[in-house]
Amino acid sequence: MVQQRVERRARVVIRFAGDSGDGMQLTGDRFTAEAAAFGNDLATFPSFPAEIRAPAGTLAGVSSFQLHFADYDILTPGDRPDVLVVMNPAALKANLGDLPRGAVLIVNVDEFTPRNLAKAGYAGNPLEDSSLEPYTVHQVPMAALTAGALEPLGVGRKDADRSKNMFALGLLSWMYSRPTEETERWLRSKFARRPEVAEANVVAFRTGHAYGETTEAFAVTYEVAPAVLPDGTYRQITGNTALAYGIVAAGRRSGLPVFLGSYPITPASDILHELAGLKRFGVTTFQAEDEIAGVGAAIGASYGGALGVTTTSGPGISLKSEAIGLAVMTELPLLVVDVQRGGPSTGLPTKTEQADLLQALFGRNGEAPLPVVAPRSPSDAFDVAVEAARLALTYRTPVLLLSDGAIANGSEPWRLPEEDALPDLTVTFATAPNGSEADGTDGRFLPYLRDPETLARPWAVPGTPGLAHRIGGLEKADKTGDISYDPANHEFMVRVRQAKIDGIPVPDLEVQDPDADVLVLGWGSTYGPIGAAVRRLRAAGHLIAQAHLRHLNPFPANTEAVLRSYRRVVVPEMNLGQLAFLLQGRFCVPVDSITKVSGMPFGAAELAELLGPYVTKEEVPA
Amino acid sequence: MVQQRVERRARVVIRFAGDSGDGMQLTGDRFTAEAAAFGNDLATFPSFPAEIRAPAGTLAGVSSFQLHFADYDILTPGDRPDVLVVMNPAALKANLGDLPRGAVLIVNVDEFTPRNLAKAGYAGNPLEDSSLEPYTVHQVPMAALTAGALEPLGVGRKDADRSKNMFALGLLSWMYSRPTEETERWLRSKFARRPEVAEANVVAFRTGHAYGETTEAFAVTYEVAPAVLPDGTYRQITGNTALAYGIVAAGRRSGLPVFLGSYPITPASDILHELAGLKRFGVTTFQAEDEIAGVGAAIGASYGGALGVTTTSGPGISLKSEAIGLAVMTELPLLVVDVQRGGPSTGLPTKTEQADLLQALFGRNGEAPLPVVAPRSPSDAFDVAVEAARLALTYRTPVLLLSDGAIANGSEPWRLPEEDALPDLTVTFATAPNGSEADGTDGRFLPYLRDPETLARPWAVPGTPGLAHRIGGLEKADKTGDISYDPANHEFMVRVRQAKIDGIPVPDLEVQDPDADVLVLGWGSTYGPIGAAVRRLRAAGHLIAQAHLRHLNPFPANTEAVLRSYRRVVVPEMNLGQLAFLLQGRFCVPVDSITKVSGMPFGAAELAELLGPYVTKEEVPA
Amino acid sequence: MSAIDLGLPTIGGLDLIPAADGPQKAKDFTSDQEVRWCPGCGDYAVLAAVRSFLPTLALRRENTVFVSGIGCSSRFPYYLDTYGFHSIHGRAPAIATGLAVSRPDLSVFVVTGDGDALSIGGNHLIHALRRNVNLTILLFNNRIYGLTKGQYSPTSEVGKVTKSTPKGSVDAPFNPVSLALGADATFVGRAMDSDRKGLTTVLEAAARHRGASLVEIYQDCPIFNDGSFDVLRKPDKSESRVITVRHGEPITFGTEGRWAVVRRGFGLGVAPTAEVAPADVVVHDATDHELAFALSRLSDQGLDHAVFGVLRQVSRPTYDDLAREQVRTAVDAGGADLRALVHGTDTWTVHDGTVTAAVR
Amino acid sequence: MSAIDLGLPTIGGLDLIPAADGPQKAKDFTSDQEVRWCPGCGDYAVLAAVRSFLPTLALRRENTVFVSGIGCSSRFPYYLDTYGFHSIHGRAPAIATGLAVSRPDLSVFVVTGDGDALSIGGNHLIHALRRNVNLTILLFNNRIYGLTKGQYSPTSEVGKVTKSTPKGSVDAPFNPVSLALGADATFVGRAMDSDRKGLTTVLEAAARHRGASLVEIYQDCPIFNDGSFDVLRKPDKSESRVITVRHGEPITFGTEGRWAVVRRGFGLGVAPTAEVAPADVVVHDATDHELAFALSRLSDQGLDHAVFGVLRQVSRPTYDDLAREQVRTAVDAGGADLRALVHGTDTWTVHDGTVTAAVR
Ligand SMILES: Cc1ncc(C[n+]2csc(CCOP(=O)(O)OP(=O)(O)O)c2C)c(N)n1
Ligand SMILES: Cc1ncc(C[n+]2csc(CCOP(=O)(O)OP(=O)(O)O)c2C)c(N)n1
Ligand code: SF4
Ligand code: SF4
Ligand SMILES: [Mg+2]
Ligand SMILES: [Mg+2]
Repeated sequence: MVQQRVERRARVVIRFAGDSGDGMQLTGDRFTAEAAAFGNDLATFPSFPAEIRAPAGTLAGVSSFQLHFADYDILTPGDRPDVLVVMNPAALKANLGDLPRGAVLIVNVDEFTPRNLAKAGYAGNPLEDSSLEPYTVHQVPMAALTAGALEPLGVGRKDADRSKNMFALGLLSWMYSRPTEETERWLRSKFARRPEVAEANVVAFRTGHAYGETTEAFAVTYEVAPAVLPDGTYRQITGNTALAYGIVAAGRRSGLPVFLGSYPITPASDILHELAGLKRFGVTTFQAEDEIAGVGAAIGASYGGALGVTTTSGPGISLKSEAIGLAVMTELPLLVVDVQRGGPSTGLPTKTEQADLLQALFGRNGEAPLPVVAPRSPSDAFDVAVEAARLALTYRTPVLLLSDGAIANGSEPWRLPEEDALPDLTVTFATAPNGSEADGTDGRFLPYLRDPETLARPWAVPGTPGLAHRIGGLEKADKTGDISYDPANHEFMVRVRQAKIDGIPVPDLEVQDPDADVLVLGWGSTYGPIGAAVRRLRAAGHLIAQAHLRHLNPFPANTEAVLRSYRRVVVPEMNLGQLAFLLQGRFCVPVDSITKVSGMPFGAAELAELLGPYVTKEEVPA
Repeated sequence: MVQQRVERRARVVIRFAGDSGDGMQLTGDRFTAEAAAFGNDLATFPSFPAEIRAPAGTLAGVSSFQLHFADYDILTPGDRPDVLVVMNPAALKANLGDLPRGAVLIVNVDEFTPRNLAKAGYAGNPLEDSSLEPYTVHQVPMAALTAGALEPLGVGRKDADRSKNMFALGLLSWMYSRPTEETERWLRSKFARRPEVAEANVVAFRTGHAYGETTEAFAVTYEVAPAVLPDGTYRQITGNTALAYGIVAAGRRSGLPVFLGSYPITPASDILHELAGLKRFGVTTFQAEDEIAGVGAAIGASYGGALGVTTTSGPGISLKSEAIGLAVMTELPLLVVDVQRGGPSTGLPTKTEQADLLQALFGRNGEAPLPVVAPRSPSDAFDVAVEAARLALTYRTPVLLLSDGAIANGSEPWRLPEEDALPDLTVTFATAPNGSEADGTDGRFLPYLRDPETLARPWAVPGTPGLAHRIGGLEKADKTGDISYDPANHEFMVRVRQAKIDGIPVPDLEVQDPDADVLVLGWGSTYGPIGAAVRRLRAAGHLIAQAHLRHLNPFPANTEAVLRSYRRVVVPEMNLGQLAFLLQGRFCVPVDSITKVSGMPFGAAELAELLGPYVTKEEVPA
Repeated sequence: MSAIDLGLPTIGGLDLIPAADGPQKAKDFTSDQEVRWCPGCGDYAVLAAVRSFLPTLALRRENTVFVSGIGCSSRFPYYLDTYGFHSIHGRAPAIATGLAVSRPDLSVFVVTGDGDALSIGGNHLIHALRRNVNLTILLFNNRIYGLTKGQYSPTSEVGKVTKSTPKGSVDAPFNPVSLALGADATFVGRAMDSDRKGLTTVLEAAARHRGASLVEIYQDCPIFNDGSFDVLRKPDKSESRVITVRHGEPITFGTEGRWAVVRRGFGLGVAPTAEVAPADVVVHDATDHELAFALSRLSDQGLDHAVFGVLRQVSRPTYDDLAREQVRTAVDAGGADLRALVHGTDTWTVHDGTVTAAVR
Repeated sequence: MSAIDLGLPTIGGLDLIPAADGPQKAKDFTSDQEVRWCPGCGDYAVLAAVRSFLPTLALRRENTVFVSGIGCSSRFPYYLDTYGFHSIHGRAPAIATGLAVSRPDLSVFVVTGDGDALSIGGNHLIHALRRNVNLTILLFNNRIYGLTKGQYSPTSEVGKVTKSTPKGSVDAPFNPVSLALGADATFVGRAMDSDRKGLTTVLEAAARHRGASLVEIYQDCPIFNDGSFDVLRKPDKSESRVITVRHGEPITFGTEGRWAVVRRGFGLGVAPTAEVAPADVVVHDATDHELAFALSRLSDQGLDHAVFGVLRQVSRPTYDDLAREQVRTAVDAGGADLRALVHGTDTWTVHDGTVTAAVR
């Protein structure tokens, strides 16, 4: 055995890249689980190709998984990989641009055949020219080594090929001194019903590990110590799963059955999938014929006293907008989840974006206000789902929750909440009349008599004796809820619906302010990149304040005051400046926009650079 | 015959009110035609009850028609009637609140039976108590007089009852010294196929006229001289009809067949009805199964080289939003008409509102910019329809035209355009390749190669040899239009689509400025009320500037400069302040909002009062 | 009492719904809202029939819900003193599905029009039928858009002159019964607004049917489509046209059963009963899908014949029963431990800077 | 050449479309785009069949348009060197309707999936069929949502375990052929992705049919619903299941016509041909609506039998022909005078302050 050097690292970014069929997501997920179990802080960024599996070996078919893990708390999946593992030429071509000089490149050479090189659009073989000189390249015949190791088991070459991702995982596990037992246990349980497959994968994994240990190719291994995170119990979680759990928790804490009406759409479908498996929590999932039926059924369920939920992505919100307006008018609780993706139209289904903010606020006919909230990270999606449900139930209103592709599929450690620490969402249904008849006798039910504090109307569910009433989408008369064409009533009702939403008390915007005169303000999944960029700037000696909005409508009461207390407010967004526009429109305070609409999140370095001119008081682009 | 006094009046506001079955709209329309033919300037405001005919005699069933006519150019249908004609107690009850002291009230007493009074919710008979003292009341047994006059013709009481509206028309025609021959001719031609009905109506009309002339009840008749309008030929027109004609004209001027895909909805349906009758102009109307199919078919027709149009109201826009996004992405010309009504949800279908502005701008997933235009008055709808079609055809983009209920059903004199004076909308389809192959050979067609000036892409219609290509809703590669998941391409395309719309040259905002430091800025149908209010304020010696936006996106290039040149900018709107928000969001210039959301237009006096504090530099409501 | 005893499993459409405490009257189901249809509108007759048939179901009034879309007919819920939801155009079946799935203790009716159900709402309708959600759907077919003042609808006859088709419509109408049968509806019936008895019989069978029942109701709109069904009402014309079917009975109609329905190839035809051997008279079997389809084809847009009664009624598991069953089974199996869910399989604990992996 | 000569009026589906200048090959219809389906996807076979059948229509290539929705199958247009529109989910029939109505000189194909056509797009589909718009609709039925990675669809069999139905789906699927027949489709056919000959025959008849033709194509999705139609492919299993119908021919199937289709009440059944009197073997008549419906019921979700071929083909005026005819008649009648339109009947003229009424 060769004597290797062990180096300590504070943080590492690894990217696995290969063909869609190469199992890169699985490999990345498993490495993430290892890092999590080891106690590192981490953040991940899976990147899928278009929805359809492209022909093997082509650029369009490349799938990758990036993992950032560290011995301290980190905020993003990392900008550029320290280590890139590529399973074929297309993966190399698609990812090389992101690799910084000096990085480690591990290449599965077996796939670098003339045919595959051509498919990836290479004229020559990059392994044979000088193009990879800036990197530390390890050429590993992963396929051949795996096949060799599996031959004794009687596994044919084709089947062996399917395990080469475990070879890669074994090699990387060795490089980063990860414990291996858990992965072997996991493989055996994953393929419990096909032990020969489990065995083959375990062997491939061990082979990769042994390859690192025994060859002289790798002079150094690394250690990334566990991160010292706040006390608590942690797990790794993706945004879609956290969101689904948040919905389950909201059902629990409210005591209401959860009804999800949904239609599959990338990247929201996994929430449906997740909840479909949680029937034991009293969750009903209804895969509707379309988005309109999905939200319609959720409204029907809410009307019946359930927590009605509908999940979708941008195009689905467009379709649901009329029905959401109905929920505004009928003042029924409804949780609407939009996992934003690249737009407009069908756009870029597998890419991330934040361009549905203004649609969330204004995408309905007439004055149809509703609360809008957004999680900042995968684990935050849990809390925000609970908060959205709380708003919906308390104020009897549809609530729009804006997640996005980066949150949905990204993962990070989550400090687990205790159930008792979650807010109590208990709802009181109306059970008795609340008004009197014209002749003064008691016993009349007024479905639009409002709670003086919340302005919420009573929720009287069918089956309640004495409270039978009718609701609908035509303008309602104050208190009685009858149809009303009276101008003064309409004026009143439009304003009261607006006042109900505007009056929702929202926690103050908290600012992290090291005496700065520039504020960077964000919302949603830019939290990580903004935080990381701000750290860099502060590390470089600049003063910059940071705040992040969870509530986009209504804004926290101190928002305007916060905005006005800075010389400059800069809003980085993955759109053309929607929050900036919204802030200016509401408060008439000038706001600077930093925008990116490429389907990819901001990188920390990229954003630090873009923010630089503001803090250095250089001439800032107008 | 009694000797009556004749007084000259500059302007008169008459309101006819009765049960939905009483023919008030017809009566009003005919009086309007008389006023128009006489040369008065005029504006009308029909007010329908809810869509369903309510039980006869109830408040919900009251239908009214208000007409403002004058010897000078007027701007609104008038705030409060000088003369109110009521056909039953419900009509009195529903309209009395609008009547100023001293006004004339003409009552069809025959309907003031205990039963009808009860139906209208009157405890006693208002004709018998003092409640009508502030008015000059004329109690006329219209039904009985009509029946009496028709008895010799052998017309029964019930049939006679149907003609009592013509009695009212006759009486009013006499009061305002209108010529009568034309109305008689019109009645005979309208009922050409049922001469006995024509005769009955003519007799009723004459009876009403004679009643005025012969009884002593009416001491005064009035004359309203013809208005001195600019030279030209005029007709009276409603907004929906003008809009339909504008679409026909756009078809003519572009040389393209017009294809309307639409689904009926109040108050937009009449545009469909109107165009369905204009097939001779090469107009195809397709009543689709829903709004989505309506816009979908219009997109299909545009793709095939027609001028695709879709018409609807607010809830329909909500439903169409996904498909409009497709037109944004595929960059196809499309004219989308939204005749706004009271919202949210089903709202108040027969009432007017301007609350879809932000939906028009932002109601789509992703960054999906498109031009938005709005007519200011019924006749202006013609020009704005032509302009919207011009934008759609020139820039290959969907265009949203925001009309509203007041414009749609209101009418005014229209100075007729000459066809030659209309803009030339000739379109050039692509007929030849515009690019070269990768290998340099010519003959490739690039469907997303843009015109450097307009940034519009070529419009190559199926059937053109050599230009076969594919378009769709996924992000397109620059120039080739192939599907592209490339981040840099997406970034570029999002920005170029925005730049295309932002770069549309729009005529400068014109300001009528008598040296003022306050600007009142409006859009859409508030033009009339704003103009009338401004006149009042100026008449009272105040200085106030006025401007009106036809283009809501992009704004005229001088908008910001205009806004910044006033101490205060006030925006009156029939919503909760959407244009004000938009202006602040875009330009970060503080704007004051005056809002009304009652389903009714601003009155001139009401608005003058609301504007008052701004011009008098009093303390203004914050 | 169900109109047809098919010897089906005993779970009925209303079995899970609490029974009324005592007898009810039509008046009990009458709300305080003024009824607002045009004079002579067929909707009045249907309303009266529904108000008087609801008490016969003997359910607690508050456990009855009427969900409607938009249209004249969709105002229906306001006039009943039950729970009601006047929703948006075409979406009532979707909303009612969510309600029915989450609330087995409610009797859920859907009220819709030919435009609401078959134009904008066509997809939700066929999916509700296919899924067999426990809903009773009343489709008011006046062959016109009433509320929007008279455009043709997907059931209007070809050539119909309306506001939107001044030269006559050119699209072939749906046959709603055929469409429902094509969508695998388990209950399809038809009735006439003015035929209180026939309407009540079909409505009752529909309400008691477990699963989605579609009842097409021919309804007159005297304002925009006056007399559209007159040939089926006026005795001189209707007697050779109106065919009423009853499960298990030979299909004859007209005065003293003058006409009989007979087979014609794979379809059906009509012949004078006197000229037909009794064995050749078709006997109605509501469980026979192909027969029901053939019967639906007897009715055409010209109304030469129109088949009334329960055309099809079969038993098939309902979506809502099965969906609830899955949830109930899962709940009963236990394990709904939020803490366990949230923790998942791989956790680690940080305590004073020390990390302990806890993997299950 | 149409597969069935029904002696119908001679206007064919393609009659108004310019003919190609010379012979064409499959290659001519192949675009420069890389085909991106999973290895083994049934879509490849259909693409190959379409590329090679298009030249037989002998139309100018640029006068052919493929409009699709969203789904794996809806990528189809990219791979053909014709005009193509990859639109939004479920709306292709609506978009194609607008195109077909305004452009009689185009051959318009719609490509859609079971989710695209029958879930979100169900309403547009049935309306296109009812209206009989001149479209050829290829419905790729893989009984799964492929593009979104494996949720059940409205054609999935009950109990199907998918990502969204971990305990099995509980909704009864549509029978797409029954649904189309219920919607009064004038042409309904079915074929199998892998059966090049059968597929070509049905596609060609569909393209030549004037009006809306729906072709359901059973298509394998090896990734999310592998082998779903294997029982109809594997000779040992398929022989008692695959029933191919041809207009005017007795319906027998299996090796040497071992099985025959016979009447069973109002429906159909299968019997060993040897045990059936030749006169009792049902003869296919594509013009018989009730027979087509009965045939559609022979195919069930379990695939015990599946009927292929042209199940129905009848002639009925198309929406687009009639709509264009109305416009043409109006245009030909003249009077399209914009000035006259704008002026209307009542105008007045102002000249130097003097008003003259000019009423026509
Ligand atoms: C989204 C939407 N589109 C259109 C309308 C307008 N609209 C209301 S009811 C209706 C059709 C009514 O016809 P039908 O369903 O037959 O009911 P009827 O009035 O005849 O009873 C239409 C088009 C609407 N309210 N909402
Ligand atoms: C409005 C909208 N809703 C949902 C989606 C997501 N989506 C795309 S394709 C599809 C279903 C695909 O199934 P199918 O039509 O059977 O086509 P296949 O992929 O199986 O060929 C769905 C749900 C979308 N793109 N747009
Ligand atoms: S318009 Fe027709 S359907 Fe509507 S209420 Fe009047 S009569 Fe009835
Ligand atoms: S997912 Fe299925 S249908 Fe889609 S391309 Fe792959 S194999 Fe074909
Ligand atoms: Mg109707
Ligand atoms: Mg599919």
